[in-house]
Amino acid sequence: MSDTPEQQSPNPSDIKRILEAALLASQDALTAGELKRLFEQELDAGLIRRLLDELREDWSGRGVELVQVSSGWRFRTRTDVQPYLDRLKNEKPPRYSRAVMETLAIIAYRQPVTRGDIEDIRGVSVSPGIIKALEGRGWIDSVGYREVPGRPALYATTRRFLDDLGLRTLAELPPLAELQKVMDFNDAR
Amino acid sequence: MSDTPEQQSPNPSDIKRILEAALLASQDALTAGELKRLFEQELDAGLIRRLLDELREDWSGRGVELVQVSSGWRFRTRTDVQPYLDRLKNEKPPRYSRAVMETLAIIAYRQPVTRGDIEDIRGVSVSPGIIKALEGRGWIDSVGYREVPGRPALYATTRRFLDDLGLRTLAELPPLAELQKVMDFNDAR
Amino acid sequence: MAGEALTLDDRSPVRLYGEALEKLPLDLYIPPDALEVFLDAFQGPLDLLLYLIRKANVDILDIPMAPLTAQYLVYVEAMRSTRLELAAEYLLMAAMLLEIKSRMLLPKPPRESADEGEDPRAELVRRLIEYEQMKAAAIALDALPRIQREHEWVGVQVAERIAEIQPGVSAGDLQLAWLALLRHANVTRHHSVTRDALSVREFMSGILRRLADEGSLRFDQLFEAGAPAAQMVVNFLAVLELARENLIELLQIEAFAPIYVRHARTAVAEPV
Repeated sequence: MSDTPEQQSPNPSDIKRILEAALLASQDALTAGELKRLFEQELDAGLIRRLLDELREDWSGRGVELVQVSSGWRFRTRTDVQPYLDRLKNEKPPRYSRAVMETLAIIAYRQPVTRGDIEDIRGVSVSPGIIKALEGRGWIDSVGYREVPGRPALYATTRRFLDDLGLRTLAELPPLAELQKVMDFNDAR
Repeated sequence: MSDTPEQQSPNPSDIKRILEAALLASQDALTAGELKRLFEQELDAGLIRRLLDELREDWSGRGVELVQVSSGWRFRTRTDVQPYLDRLKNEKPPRYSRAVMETLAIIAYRQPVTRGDIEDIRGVSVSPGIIKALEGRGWIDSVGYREVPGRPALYATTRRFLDDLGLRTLAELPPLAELQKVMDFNDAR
Repeated sequence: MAGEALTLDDRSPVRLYGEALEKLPLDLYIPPDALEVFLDAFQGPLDLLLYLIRKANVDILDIPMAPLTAQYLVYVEAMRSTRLELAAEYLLMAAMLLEIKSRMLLPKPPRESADEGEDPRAELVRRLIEYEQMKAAAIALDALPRIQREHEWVGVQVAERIAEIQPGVSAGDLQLAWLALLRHANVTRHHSVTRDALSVREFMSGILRRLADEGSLRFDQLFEAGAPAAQMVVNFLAVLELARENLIELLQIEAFAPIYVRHARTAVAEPV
């Protein structure tokens, strides 16, 4: 109806330029729906997808890459520039203990699980600090309660967990070692 | 001393790639000193400066630009992509006060009108701030003066007002006859 | 269970229940000075058991219970002597190991029911395998490139807005505003405005705007050639209304001469 500049039909190179700027500026990953919402016009989802693939290609070889993670599309720096960026950091990223990582693995692969389930598998009690550390990182949250006495909380991994590990779905987690492999693994050590 | 890859003397194109990634990933502007600190080797400040200028050139025409601000260098979006990014915002825009809306309605339906006319209809005085806000928005302007003592300015709505409301002509404003019905209906309740 | 505390001395480095432990099979023997280091490294009894099984190089599906239990108890006693609070789960496991060991020593009943037929170690093996699987998964997870360790998210600044977000207004909002006006001031009688009148008002504003820019115009210049008749009429009504409200002045020097339209202001400022 009105005729402000952005309402004229943008051409693919304009669209790509805007997609790129939005993805570079966003604090979070942007979903396909959000990327469509940037434009007044109803754009074809296939076109946007094609331009995202082009962008990904455009950025190959640069210090930054366009990735598709669980909650959408996002730019991140490549692994090989991290040593440089680390020099500007005042604090090191947290290193998680084996206890934390094992708890995380059990939640990731067996979710939803209660603290009791985790303790059964690990054979030791799980300190509240471990659960808090993982919740604090935004990697797990409580998704409900098991209807047994005490109504223990059920934990599951979050989208952010997948995002932070560069995964789109839980199916992209490293496959669990099969029984025989577990034994081979043991034997190899 | 050690021999990790990044400690080999990087060539200018590697340096540029790292500068770009660091600036894209940083939440804040990076000073020349910080940019030097990315690299193990002591790099020539002139080289970094030259590469930053090259980067700025590389990014011209994109939706994001490299700018030098008082606190250093940073990437930021260009203002022309703002309307697109705004569509993603969930935040509700502020609302005009009743005084502003009524003033605007009177100017829209009764133009051209003086401030005195508006005050007659509203029954209260109209603060200069209201007129200024609407003028600042580009929705009304003064189209002349009424030849009475004091020569008050006559206000009318602008083309931009119609554009912003998605109207082609004032005739597309909701007719007041229907309004009357709405009011009767409301009063009846 | 609560036997003599484990003692560490030169002659007999590790003693269990008063018995020197060098009698243990060599492949299960762990030097005592390594104990303390390992205590910190183990995540729990299952972890310790897996370590011992691995060290002994035995098949997890056919665990020799007697030496494993003995070796396990060495560690448990060492733990009890140093960090009692950790021992509970380890003691529970010790009890389980001893129970499995004793059940394996029992002669098999002549007629095996389904339940009795199960290897007493089965549950332990199942747990050990599941834990081993999760241990491996934890290592694999930890090895995945992770944000803030191997990557950083990109987030460039969004340009400062030239103006802050402006309030949004729709035509409906204007309608509501007018409605509010009607409520607290009975303006309907004086200000009922029809659709047509609004068009007139729009043209009135337009004419005033043009006059403000151009000073004065010939009457015919106010009319766009070839405009629809309805528009011409509305425009003409606007001119008349402007004149009636003394907002413009129509000037004609003599009969049949061109009519000029001026802002009323101009008319006052310029003596004719």
